Amino acid sequence: MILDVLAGTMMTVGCVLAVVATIGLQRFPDVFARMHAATKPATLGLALVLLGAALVVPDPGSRAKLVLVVILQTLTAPVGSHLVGRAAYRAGTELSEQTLVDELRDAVDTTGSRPD
Amino acid sequence: MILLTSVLLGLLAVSAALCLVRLLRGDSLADRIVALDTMLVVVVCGIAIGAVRSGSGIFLDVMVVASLLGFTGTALVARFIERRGAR
Amino acid sequence: MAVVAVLVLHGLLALAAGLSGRRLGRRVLLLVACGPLAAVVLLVAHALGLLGSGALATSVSWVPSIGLQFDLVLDGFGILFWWLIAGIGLLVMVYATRYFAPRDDLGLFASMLVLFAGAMLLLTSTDNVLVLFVAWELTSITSYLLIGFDDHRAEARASALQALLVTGAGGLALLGGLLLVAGSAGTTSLTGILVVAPTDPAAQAGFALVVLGAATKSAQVPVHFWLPGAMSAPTPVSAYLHSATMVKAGIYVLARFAPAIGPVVGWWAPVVVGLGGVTMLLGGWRALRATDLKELLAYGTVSQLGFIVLLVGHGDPELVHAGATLLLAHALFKATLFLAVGVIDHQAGTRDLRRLTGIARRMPTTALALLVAAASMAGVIPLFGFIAKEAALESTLHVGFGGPAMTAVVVVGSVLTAAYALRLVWGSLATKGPDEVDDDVVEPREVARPAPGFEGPAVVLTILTVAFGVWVAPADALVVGATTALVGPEAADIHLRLWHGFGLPLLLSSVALVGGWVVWRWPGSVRRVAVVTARVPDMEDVYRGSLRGLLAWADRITAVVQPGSLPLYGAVVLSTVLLLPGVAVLRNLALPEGLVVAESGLQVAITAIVVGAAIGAARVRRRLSAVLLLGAVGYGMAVLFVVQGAPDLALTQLLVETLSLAMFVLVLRRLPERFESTPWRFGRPLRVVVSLGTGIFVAVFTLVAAAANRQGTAAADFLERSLPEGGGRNVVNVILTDFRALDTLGEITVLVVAAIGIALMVRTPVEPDERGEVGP
Amino acid sequence: SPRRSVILDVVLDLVFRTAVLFGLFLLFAGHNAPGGGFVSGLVIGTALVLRYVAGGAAEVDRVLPLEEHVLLGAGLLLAFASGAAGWIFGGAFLYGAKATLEIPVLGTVNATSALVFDVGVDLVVIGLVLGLLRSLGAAADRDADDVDTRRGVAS
Repeated sequence: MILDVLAGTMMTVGCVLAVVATIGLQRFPDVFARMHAATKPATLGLALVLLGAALVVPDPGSRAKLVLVVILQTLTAPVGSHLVGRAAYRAGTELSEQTLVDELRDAVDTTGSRPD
Repeated sequence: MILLTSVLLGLLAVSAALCLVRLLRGDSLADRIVALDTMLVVVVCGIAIGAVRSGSGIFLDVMVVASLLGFTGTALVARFIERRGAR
Repeated sequence: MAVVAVLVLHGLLALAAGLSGRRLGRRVLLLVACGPLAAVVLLVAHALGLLGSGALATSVSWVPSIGLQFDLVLDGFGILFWWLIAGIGLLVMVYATRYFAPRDDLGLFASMLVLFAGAMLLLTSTDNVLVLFVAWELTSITSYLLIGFDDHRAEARASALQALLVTGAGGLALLGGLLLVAGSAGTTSLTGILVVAPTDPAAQAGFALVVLGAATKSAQVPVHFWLPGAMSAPTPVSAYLHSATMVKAGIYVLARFAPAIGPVVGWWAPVVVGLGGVTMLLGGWRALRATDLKELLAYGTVSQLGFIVLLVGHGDPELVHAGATLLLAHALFKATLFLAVGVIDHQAGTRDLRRLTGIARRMPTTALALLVAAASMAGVIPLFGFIAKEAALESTLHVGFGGPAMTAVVVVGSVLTAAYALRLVWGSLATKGPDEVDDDVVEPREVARPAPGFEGPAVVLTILTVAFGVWVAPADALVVGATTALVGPEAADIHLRLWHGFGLPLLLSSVALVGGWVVWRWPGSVRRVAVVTARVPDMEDVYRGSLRGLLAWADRITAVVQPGSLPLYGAVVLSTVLLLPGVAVLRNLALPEGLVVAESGLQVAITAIVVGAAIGAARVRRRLSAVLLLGAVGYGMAVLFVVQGAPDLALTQLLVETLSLAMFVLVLRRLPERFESTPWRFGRPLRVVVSLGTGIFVAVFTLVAAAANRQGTAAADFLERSLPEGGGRNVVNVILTDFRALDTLGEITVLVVAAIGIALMVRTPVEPDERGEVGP
Repeated sequence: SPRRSVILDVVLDLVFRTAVLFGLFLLFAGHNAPGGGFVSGLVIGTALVLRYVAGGAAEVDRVLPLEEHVLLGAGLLLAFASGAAGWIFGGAFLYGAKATLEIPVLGTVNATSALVFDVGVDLVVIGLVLGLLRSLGAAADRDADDVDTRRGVAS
């Protein structure tokens, strides 16, 4: 019974996180902030939900798959957003005016295809 | 447990809808690929909750593939944006 | 069984010659000569009665389901043709070894020649109408290849194509006719059809098509023009195909049908006889003006073919008898003439009678052969040609209806024949005065004497012409056998005689000869007739004009139908889908009862997202955004499959969606980023209408199709058998790889072909067009 | 080259192997659980796409040096062979046969001839994806590179 309660709470927190993140997706000003919001459910949210499910799911095969996905996702999600961020910056997406400092400006040559 | 999973699935459906809004509105390509990726994450969570709800694990294979594909899709489009520019 | 063996031998020889052509050089022609030789041996054995009765009739079923029986029945008429095909084939092949200078593609020539001989032998021995058509087409194809053998000469290629188009079209007509007739008669066996002799409208149309087909093959007016054109073929081909055998295939078919169909189908006799008569006159007339010896002979052949069609097409036993005799006589003297002219052309280097003089002294044997053959053609006494002409004249006199007209045509035709025979003899052999010859004349001493082997075949044929004239018995037996095979036993008492006594026929023959001499000596006398025939349009120009018109018309249509705009193609395809199946679905709209809209809230949510993404994909300006939205639609579908409980389908959908996303990205790199706006004002609304319509149609169609399934789904059965027989609980995979493995086999073959196709399409080098942009 | 991301390469090594392994799992589990030749081929194909994304055509060639038509041919041949075998032994083309094998490590395994057919399908699908990558990817790259160089853009 304890397991059910624990799993339930974990899954709920995960889903709430997902919803909050997608709301963030709407409100944040530029790509990079939105990406920051988007990766939260991809790693933490997903891990919570899946591990919660793993507690409750009966057969070992399923449990193994759930854990596998958690591991895979925690590995690949950050890389994915890293790639998107890098590409977006190199492609010259404007940062929103609320940005205080852009440390990357001199480090990365965005001459490649910056729209001049 | 059944009630809880139904509520959670509802929540996920809402977040998927929000992702769709970003997908439709997103002015730059990067926004759109992020939205699509998040959608896939929601799908993975949905399948997990579905498995809990139905008690059968046959859909978990689909979940594993979905998570793998999310990453591939993102990497693909990212490579495309870099070359083409995501104005 | 022997007949089949001979035919198969021809096939094997064709293969062997094709392969060994290079090594054997000119001897390859001797190799292929074994085919006709075997046929001759068979015929001699039959003539001497050595063969059992069954030897000449066999039946092998080739494709029983469509009545394609491979039954061969070699009757009297078939035997006559076999003698022609095999005998003259043998001589032509021997002749060809001398005619050709050593060249390495002789193997191909030899294999085509023996393939042709085999096809003709098959054509004249098969009793099945469909096999007859197959042989007919084979002769057209081999004739095309043989005419165009010197393919470096554009003129040879053009006339080969012309021959193929005309005889090919004729072949189509023949096929149509034969199918119609076989359909009405209920059997594909030729003898069966003749016994039933159907006369319903379909059969009548069938017979008309058969006559058209035969007319093209036997070069009857107005489709005769391909034969003079075919003279650009090497002389052995002209001698064999375009005088003795191939052009007689049409006559073979007409002769087979005439006796049974003539009396039953009213228009048959007048049409066929009329066709023959006109061809005879026009052919003879055009021959008078020809300056190239082979062209003269070609028009002569057209005229003689008309004469035979006139005799054979009527169906009256006596006429058929005379026709068969002329068939044999013509083959003998016309082949000799071609061979002789071939020798002259080979030695003197030209066929133009204005440049030839004093040939007779340079090659006496060939000259003699040519003289005798021409005499036989003109119908000079003791030669076989005379007997044929006498028999023809006598039989036309006995014909009741239309007899006198036929006799008149034959006499005038004979006058023309005699005239162009004299023109041929004078043109090719005589020693002419300076005014009668062009300035670039070939001096007699420049003409080398031909090797003995070269003149041999022509001499052999001439000996036959003379021998059959004097000693009629063997020829008579052959012709009587042929006539009885066609008309029936009552024709057995009609016999050939050299001397018919001083009756009307003899008078008419001599009138024809004298008339011929007059026409040749004083051409002025026929000036008025020339004015009439000048107005007859030359069919060759009609043919060229229609070909040019066809090509121009085709270009215009392609320009309209394929302007190169992809959206237009899409619109055309989709609107066709809307019109044809769409209307059909609307007409019998049977929606399933108890239509469940949605089983759970989740489905509604997911469907909403899918629809939203789809609308987004249609509206968005950027190509890749549209692709991403499509990706959302695909993933939504996968989730729907999961909710419906189909894991395999969901897996496949997800994977295919991602891969297509990948392919889109790979391709879109090369394309402009945004969709072009449609220049045409109605472009956008038209697209909306067409796509909306298609969407609705697909939805409705799926519902109707599902409702129309009456026999219940096969699923239950498969589910049950999945574990015990298939050895697996996953019924989808068991079906894919076990129960319906053949379908999967087909599908993966399609995948392989698709992969190869794409690879080829993309890797063919694309030159960037003027904007430097590599085309899509 | 400046365009390769080190992070991606590191993670990729891990993910690629997992994906291929999972693909094979799907293939063998296919008869009783969701999976099968077609899906397994697609999963491994996706893994190849990942490789292409990371390091372009050269990377794909390094990982899978085979020409795509070899894979296609082998797959088709295998499928036909399993069909023909069914014909020779079982009497009908594509006739399925079942066998219960005792494999030391894995214990009792009941294998079916359909598995051979499935492997054939798998190879064909992988070949197709490889072919697409090679033609749409590599060939287009070459065109793109020479077009870019002609227009003076440092790609």
